Amino acid sequence: MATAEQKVSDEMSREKPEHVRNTELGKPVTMLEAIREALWEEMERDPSVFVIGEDIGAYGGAFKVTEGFLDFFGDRRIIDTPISEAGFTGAAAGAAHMGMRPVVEMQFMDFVSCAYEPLTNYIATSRWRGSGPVPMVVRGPVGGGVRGGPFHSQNPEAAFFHTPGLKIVYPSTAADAKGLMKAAIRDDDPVLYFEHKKLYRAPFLREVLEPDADPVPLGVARKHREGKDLTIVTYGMMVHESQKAADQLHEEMGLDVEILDLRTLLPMDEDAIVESVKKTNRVLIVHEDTRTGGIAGEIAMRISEKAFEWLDAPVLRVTAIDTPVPYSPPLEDYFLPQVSDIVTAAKYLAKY
Amino acid sequence: MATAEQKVSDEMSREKPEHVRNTELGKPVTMLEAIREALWEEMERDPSVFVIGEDIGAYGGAFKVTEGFLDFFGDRRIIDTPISEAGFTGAAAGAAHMGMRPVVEMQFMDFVSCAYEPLTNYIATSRWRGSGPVPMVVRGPVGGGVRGGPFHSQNPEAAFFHTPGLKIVYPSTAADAKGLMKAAIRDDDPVLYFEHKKLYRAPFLREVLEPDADPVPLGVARKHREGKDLTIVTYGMMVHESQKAADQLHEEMGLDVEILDLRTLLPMDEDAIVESVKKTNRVLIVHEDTRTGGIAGEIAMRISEKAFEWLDAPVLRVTAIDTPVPYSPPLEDYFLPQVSDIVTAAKYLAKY
Amino acid sequence: MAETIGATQGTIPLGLSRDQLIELYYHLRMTREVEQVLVNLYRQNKVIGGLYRSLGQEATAVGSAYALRRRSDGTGDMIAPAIRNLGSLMMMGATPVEVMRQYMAKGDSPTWGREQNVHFTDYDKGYIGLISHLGVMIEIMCGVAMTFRLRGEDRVALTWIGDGASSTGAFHEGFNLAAVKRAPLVVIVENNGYAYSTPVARQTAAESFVAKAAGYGVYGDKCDGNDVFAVLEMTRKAVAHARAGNGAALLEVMTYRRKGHAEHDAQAYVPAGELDEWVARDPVDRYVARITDEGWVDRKDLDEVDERVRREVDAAREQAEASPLPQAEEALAEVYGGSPARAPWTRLQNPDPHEA
Amino acid sequence: MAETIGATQGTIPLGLSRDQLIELYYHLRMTREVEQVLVNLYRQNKVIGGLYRSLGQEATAVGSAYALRRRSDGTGDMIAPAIRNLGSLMMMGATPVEVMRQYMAKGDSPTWGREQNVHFTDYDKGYIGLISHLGVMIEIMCGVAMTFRLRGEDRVALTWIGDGASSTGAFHEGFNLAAVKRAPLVVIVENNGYAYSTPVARQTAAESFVAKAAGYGVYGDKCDGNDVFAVLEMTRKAVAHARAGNGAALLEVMTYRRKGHAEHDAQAYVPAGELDEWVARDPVDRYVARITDEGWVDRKDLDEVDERVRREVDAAREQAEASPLPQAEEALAEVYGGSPARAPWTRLQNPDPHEA
Ligand SMILES: Cc1ncc(C[n+]2csc(CCOP(=O)(O)OP(=O)(O)O)c2C)c(N)n1
Ligand SMILES: Cc1ncc(C[n+]2csc(CCOP(=O)(O)OP(=O)(O)O)c2C)c(N)n1
Ligand SMILES: [Mg+2]
Ligand SMILES: [Mg+2]
Repeated sequence: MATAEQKVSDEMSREKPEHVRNTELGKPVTMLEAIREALWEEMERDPSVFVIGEDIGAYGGAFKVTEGFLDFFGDRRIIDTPISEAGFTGAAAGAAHMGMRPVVEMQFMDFVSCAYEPLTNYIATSRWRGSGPVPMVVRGPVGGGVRGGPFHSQNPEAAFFHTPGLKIVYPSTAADAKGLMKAAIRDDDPVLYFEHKKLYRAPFLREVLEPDADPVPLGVARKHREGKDLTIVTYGMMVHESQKAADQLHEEMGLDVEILDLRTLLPMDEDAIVESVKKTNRVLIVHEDTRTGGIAGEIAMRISEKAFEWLDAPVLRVTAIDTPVPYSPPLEDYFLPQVSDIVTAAKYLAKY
Repeated sequence: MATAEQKVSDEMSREKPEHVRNTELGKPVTMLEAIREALWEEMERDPSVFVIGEDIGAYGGAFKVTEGFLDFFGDRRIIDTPISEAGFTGAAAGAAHMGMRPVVEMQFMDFVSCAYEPLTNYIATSRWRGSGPVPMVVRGPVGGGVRGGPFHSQNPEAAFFHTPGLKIVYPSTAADAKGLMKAAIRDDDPVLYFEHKKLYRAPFLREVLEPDADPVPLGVARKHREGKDLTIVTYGMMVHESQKAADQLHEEMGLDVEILDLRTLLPMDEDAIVESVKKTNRVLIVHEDTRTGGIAGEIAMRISEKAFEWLDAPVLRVTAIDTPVPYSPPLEDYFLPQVSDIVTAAKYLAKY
Repeated sequence: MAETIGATQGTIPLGLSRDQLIELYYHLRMTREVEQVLVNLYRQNKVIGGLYRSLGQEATAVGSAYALRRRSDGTGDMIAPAIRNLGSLMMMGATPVEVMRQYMAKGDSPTWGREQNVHFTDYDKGYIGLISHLGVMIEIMCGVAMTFRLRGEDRVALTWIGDGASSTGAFHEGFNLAAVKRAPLVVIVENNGYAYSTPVARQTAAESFVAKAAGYGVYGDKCDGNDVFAVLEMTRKAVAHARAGNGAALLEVMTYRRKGHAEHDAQAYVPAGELDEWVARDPVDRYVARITDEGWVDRKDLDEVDERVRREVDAAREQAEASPLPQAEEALAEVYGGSPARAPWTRLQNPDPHEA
Repeated sequence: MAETIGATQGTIPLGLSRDQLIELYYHLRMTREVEQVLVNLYRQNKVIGGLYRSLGQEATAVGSAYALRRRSDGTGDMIAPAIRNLGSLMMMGATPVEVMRQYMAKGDSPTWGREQNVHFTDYDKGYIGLISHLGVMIEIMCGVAMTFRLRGEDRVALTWIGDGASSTGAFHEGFNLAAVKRAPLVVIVENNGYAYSTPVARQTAAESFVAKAAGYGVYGDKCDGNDVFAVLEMTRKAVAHARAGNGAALLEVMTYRRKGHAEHDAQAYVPAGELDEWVARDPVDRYVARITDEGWVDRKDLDEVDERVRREVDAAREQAEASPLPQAEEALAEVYGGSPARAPWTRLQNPDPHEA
């Protein structure tokens, strides 16, 4: 068998396909394309990176993120699996022990629940137990609004947010998606990386990226909108819904909303949150996930611990309602937090 | 084969063993005995109740909760299983569909992580999906302080707290353990029932119970200690640590601490919390679980939403540190929240 | 009354009557027609989300369910259909209009628009709706079957699992439990060549799925899944075995998924020629050829069935299309018994977080 | 140099030398002695938590690991021991003092007191510590073996699974993946009669565990787990098979758990007489009888080993007992790379929640 080194040089002799060269060519990319480019570039850079999951080879993955990868990187680095999320997630950890940097694709992140046991028990604790770091990424599509029903629409961050040892990334822009994916792959800790399927190909997210942009460091929030009157702490799809709300609030009442995009949920950038709260004195947390037990709680708790004195109003939240994600459009639209909810909550806080 | 009805009458002809007759005889019971009595009495009362799990038959379960049950109820109602937590949890749901009321024993609740997928996806959503209610209880030992190491000491409430459709019970006294178990078994929704292994046989919890006590309703907190200066919201083992802290605080500085024992974590008795906060204006949340993403966050969030105006101080929390549960005594003691931590936090709040 | 023909060469196999042959044909044809209507609705963007086909697998779906004791009062056998078992579901009594309403996310669908496609339940008729997570229904149906055994009822639970889903831990845990408890659970592995894009050779190294039966210590059998008679016979034997108290069974049918994983799948991964081979083995054509060639049923009897199916399907389509979508507030449906979900405080007449 | 005796009747089997026989004996004896010391420490309340014995299973642990390529530089084969594989762990190079420190939760144990018993790792020596959740190590070792194959290294991964743990979904998912990827993974099912109190007949309906091999499409074999030679031979063949690139293997050993699940277990569920039967088949006694009866090794050579083992074990015990417990603040150990856990704000010099 060829060694990893030989294989890499074989690959390099082949032509890089057009659809992963957008940034090289100065063309704008969608979030999906940004993720694809990040994976490709990391695989080129580091022969220990490989991708494993269901239907990622010839089919290129359910959302085509790894389209074209099999031909270029071969089936030792683009590994199709049986339907066994726990099996291949655990196997990825074993490979990581041996010096590899696996990227695990969940066909839908809803199915990461099948790998809950190895992730929270084995993988998250490995370093601490003295079995060494487990550099691996578990990535896949999350989120609702696409009529996917209760099992193809989940936001599973809260399930893992409670586990010391895991990191959770949830980007909202193409640039962040690329930079955070690179950072996640290079990170020595296991990272769950959530990709909102409604943002994958959203035209408004298309942007031209810097060809040699640095990875975006994990654990650092991004100020999506600068403001002084009210802070919205959010992430993922809701960054953009908050942006719409902020524009409307500005227009309607001149309110100057600051939007903090957490980007990394765990570890959480509490310094950025606290700093913004100290400036605006009013906080609204917005997440697409359901209400009870969602991560808004932790954010509110930390604000209480670290910035209570600066609060001029209660910390409030806008979230989905406490049910599974319904399938039918009127139900799902009711279920999901809407721009109007954000506007209403912000107005309440502004007037408080 | 005998029908369920026949079987019940067969059983009634046999003698009920001594060790489940403590309450009948007016003798005090430990929390473990209270749980055992509740199971026994519910099995006697309702032929659709059965227990399923590992080593619960001849062995009587790892903690002997079902000791003596096999002989009396037979192996159709005390069902030993292969090691397959997902398998028998899912099977219990199937049985519940057919009109049964299964009680699933996890040998240690740490292993409920293996059943995360069926619990959060299938079982929690069944009623909502139109597949009918799933009356079942998943019970087992939780908690640290017994040198059990990272995989026999977990408090897994936060993992399930986020799932609409599940209920979570976590008693702290023998009377509640019995009454809540009865309510959990009779409830039509799936209930996770956590039993702190350090409280199982704790002598100070021994109490004489009312023979015909009603079930303790789910979703209703209990005032463990009445006070006016500060509210501690807590549950499980930490109720008793908080009690010690409260006694010390009273002695040292005359502080009058109110302790609210949640008993049911989901649904949470927010009315009781809010009412207490409105009285004391200061809240400390204490849980044995780790910090980030623990359920303190949700409690703080709800207080912010519903009682912010009444707060004279930030909502604070005392919890375990953010690591797996360490095995060695000095490490575990450092890891766990201690009475002194509660005292320190309460003093801080009192002086705020 | 149905006339049953004696057991001489050329007679109808399995003791079936002419009426039963027509009944089977009705179900095969109905499955195909309902799917054809769904394809049309899908192309008109009236289906919400994905459309999953069972084209080429109808004999498996229909033949296996036909082996069951079907009742409408909750005392018969129970199934949990997989995604390619539309025919089984309708065999048990689900109606075309229910299926169409499900696919169109209508408010009067069996799940009130909350869930999709064949994910719906009727305990009286004897079916439990699956969830998407593959494998879990084996665990659920294990519990159903265990209950039958524990209560001394001579009912049987039947479910199907894809070649792909057989790789899940849920399959293993659920089936092993059923095996060791001698529960009356019959599981049919639908070996249809693919799991999404993944061919069977990348799903298992085993020569067959029925080779797993010995590893679980259960009854095993395998047959041509495109032959209604073979599927019916194999399933009947296994069901009888289970019903008699002899425990679980693992069956395998060899069939083929002629359409992609779902309607959007272009099947680029399928080798050239493979589809044609399986078109030639079409289970409905084969069945029709057999029963007409043998002279058991006249072509015109089948034409009548076709006519009837078309009428029923058209009526169902009309009804389903006329059905309303659910009202938005129905999203607050009960997750817990007796208590609806809470409405967002931001949507109250007087928005107030104290009501959150 | 070791003298190897030719392949005539009465000669040492498997091409083993006299020195190798003594080496095997050393490991059998060492396993037993270390456990005996642990029992004493347990009775003195110096063991923290449970004590898990492998009494009667030493031949399985020692014989199987002896089939591996053992290195101390991270280039050899890899194992993940199960709870009854103390002998395998020490065969790979773990030392008695490390094991004792683990059991006594000492600060200088391989896990610094964070984890228990045989739950510890040394990649250079070639072992990965298990976690309690049964089955997951099959997934992990599958990934280890896949990596060997993907990188073209001729290394092998070996792990064991209890009769009980074979029922987990993790076993199924991990092993099927290894099988289909032809990863060099050898899994030995330790059929020792019980899983905690549950007898094998309530764990599976299958006649044997090796019957599962065909269901996964892999090499299978079975042997007497109390016969060192049989275990070694069977494992060697499977390891050679895997090393040659022919894929995974599922082996079964028939052995018996002579002690309870853990030291606290009174084994009331064990039928009368069963234990005695297995005492008569003690693997160490059998091995000693064989090698001395055949005249391959003198009793006095073994006495020397006994002496050496006792010395080493005593020294280890002394060292381990003298080891300190960890410092409380070491609880703040790194869960993430580069950052220790945060200390509770209530324990700061000046308690302040802003520092929480
Ligand atoms: C646990 C889980 N993982 C992944 C998926 C996504 N998925 C849905 S269907 C499917 C393929 C199923 O193949 P198979 O079991 O062979 O059934 P078929 O579609 O061929 O009938 C996959 C991967 C899922 N639903 N559940
Ligand atoms: C997933 C899981 N469930 C339950 C347990 C509790 N448990 C620990 S060991 C054991 C029995 C194991 O039996 P077996 O696999 O046969 O191994 P043996 O102890 O006989 O070597 C059980 C049930 C566990 N560790 N993990
Ligand atoms: Mg298939
Ligand atoms: Mg065993």
